[in-house]
Amino acid sequence: MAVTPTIRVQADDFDVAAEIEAVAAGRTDIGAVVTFTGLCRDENGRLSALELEHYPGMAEAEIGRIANEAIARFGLSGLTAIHRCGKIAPGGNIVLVVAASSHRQAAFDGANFLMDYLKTSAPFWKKEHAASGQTGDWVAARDADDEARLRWQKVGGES
Amino acid sequence: MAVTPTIRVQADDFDVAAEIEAVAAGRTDIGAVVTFTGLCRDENGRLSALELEHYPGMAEAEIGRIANEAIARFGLSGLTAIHRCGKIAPGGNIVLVVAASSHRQAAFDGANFLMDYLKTSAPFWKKEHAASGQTGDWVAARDADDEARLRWQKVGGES
Amino acid sequence: MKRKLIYFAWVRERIGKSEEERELPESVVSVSDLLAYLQTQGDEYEAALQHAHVIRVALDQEHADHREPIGNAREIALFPPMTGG
Amino acid sequence: MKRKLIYFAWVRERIGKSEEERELPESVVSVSDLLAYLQTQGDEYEAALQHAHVIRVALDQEHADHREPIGNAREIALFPPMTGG
Repeated sequence: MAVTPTIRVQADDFDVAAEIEAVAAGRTDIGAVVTFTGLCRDENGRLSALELEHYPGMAEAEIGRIANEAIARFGLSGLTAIHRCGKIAPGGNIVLVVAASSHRQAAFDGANFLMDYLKTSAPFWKKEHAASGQTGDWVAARDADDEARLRWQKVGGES
Repeated sequence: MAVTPTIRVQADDFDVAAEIEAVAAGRTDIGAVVTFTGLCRDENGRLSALELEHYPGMAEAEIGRIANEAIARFGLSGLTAIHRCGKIAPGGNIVLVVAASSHRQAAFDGANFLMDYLKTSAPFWKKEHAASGQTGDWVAARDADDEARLRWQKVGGES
Repeated sequence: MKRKLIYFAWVRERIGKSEEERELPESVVSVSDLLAYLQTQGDEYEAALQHAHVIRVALDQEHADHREPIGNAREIALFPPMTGG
Repeated sequence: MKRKLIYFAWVRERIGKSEEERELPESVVSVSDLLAYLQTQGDEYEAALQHAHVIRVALDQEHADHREPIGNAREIALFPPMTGG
């Protein structure tokens, strides 16, 4: 049976328990559910918020492409990715991934893979708002994120 | 500040959202929370339940040892591990790990490491109850679980 | 053929608009050509696109390498490296 | 010195009890010695411990290798490889 990922970009917060439930409820073939929640940090008090800009349409499409690749590659039973947009205060949720599989390593790898690709190829941009009230800089892309993504090519021999 | 893991062995179910909240609420230094939930599968209808036996006292102590090693090794900001005992029906929760860190890979690795060690060294044993009503066999330990554990020694050069 | 150009993040801020419609000259074949052409369209474009190699481009909502032809793409987006997640 | 022996899972089922108190002979020094000794204590012990190499042992709630001395451990647990998680 084809597994269809659930992809959403929304300003509203998400409910991790409800999203796990949506993936796993009523099923008896799922042995492992891994969730990843990315949260806004205040960078030692420096920030009052992060503002997330995205490319509507392409953001959902791109996450969907990555999600389908993760489902196929790791044999996932269910996969959900939710990315918030707009202004998010420190401690607030930014992104959620829920990956379900019959076995635990597939669930871990599926969630990890999705996050690595999402960070480097889903069209979202973070702008910092300083605690001083000033609008700060756009967050710079990190080489470490590109390297994290590359490891999936080394391991599996595929893109 | 020393991070103290939360460790529980209980017959009652757990609430993933509440456990994430307990680790992350009120903090602005956590950038990533990874949860792992292990669930009871029915093995294509073969099973009506799994029964979890454990060694009270040592179970908590052993998970605590593994948890403290994970906190130190990956620099975790918070770590919770809950393992259920008693009879669990297909679809039911067995184990929960919540790992929080400032960065995502540490949270992923912390949860993954804890699960690999928990599976091979925390004193729990699963007995199968067949759908036919008969009590089945004790689940056999898998070589793959030992191998999964060994990879942490190769990567980090430590036990 | 009119193209819809869309800008995001600091590319949008520097150019000073989030989107526009443009007819592109025939000499603009590849994504690289497009970036070079736009840099000639005013100070704001030059400021936004001066480090062309860091600019990411999507053709009809799919990532495109700078060497790719823009072909019949109707929606062309320009933006900095992504920082979501 | 009396020791508390505790059994789990199929070791417990085969021996037919979950725990007992025992005085061990002085010849029992290591974990291996203990396993060999217990195998002589009746058919049920022999059935439980015949594949001694798979049996895991904890001394006062800490995993112990078969070569380790049992020392002054007061609580000695015998069980199959673990299958939690």
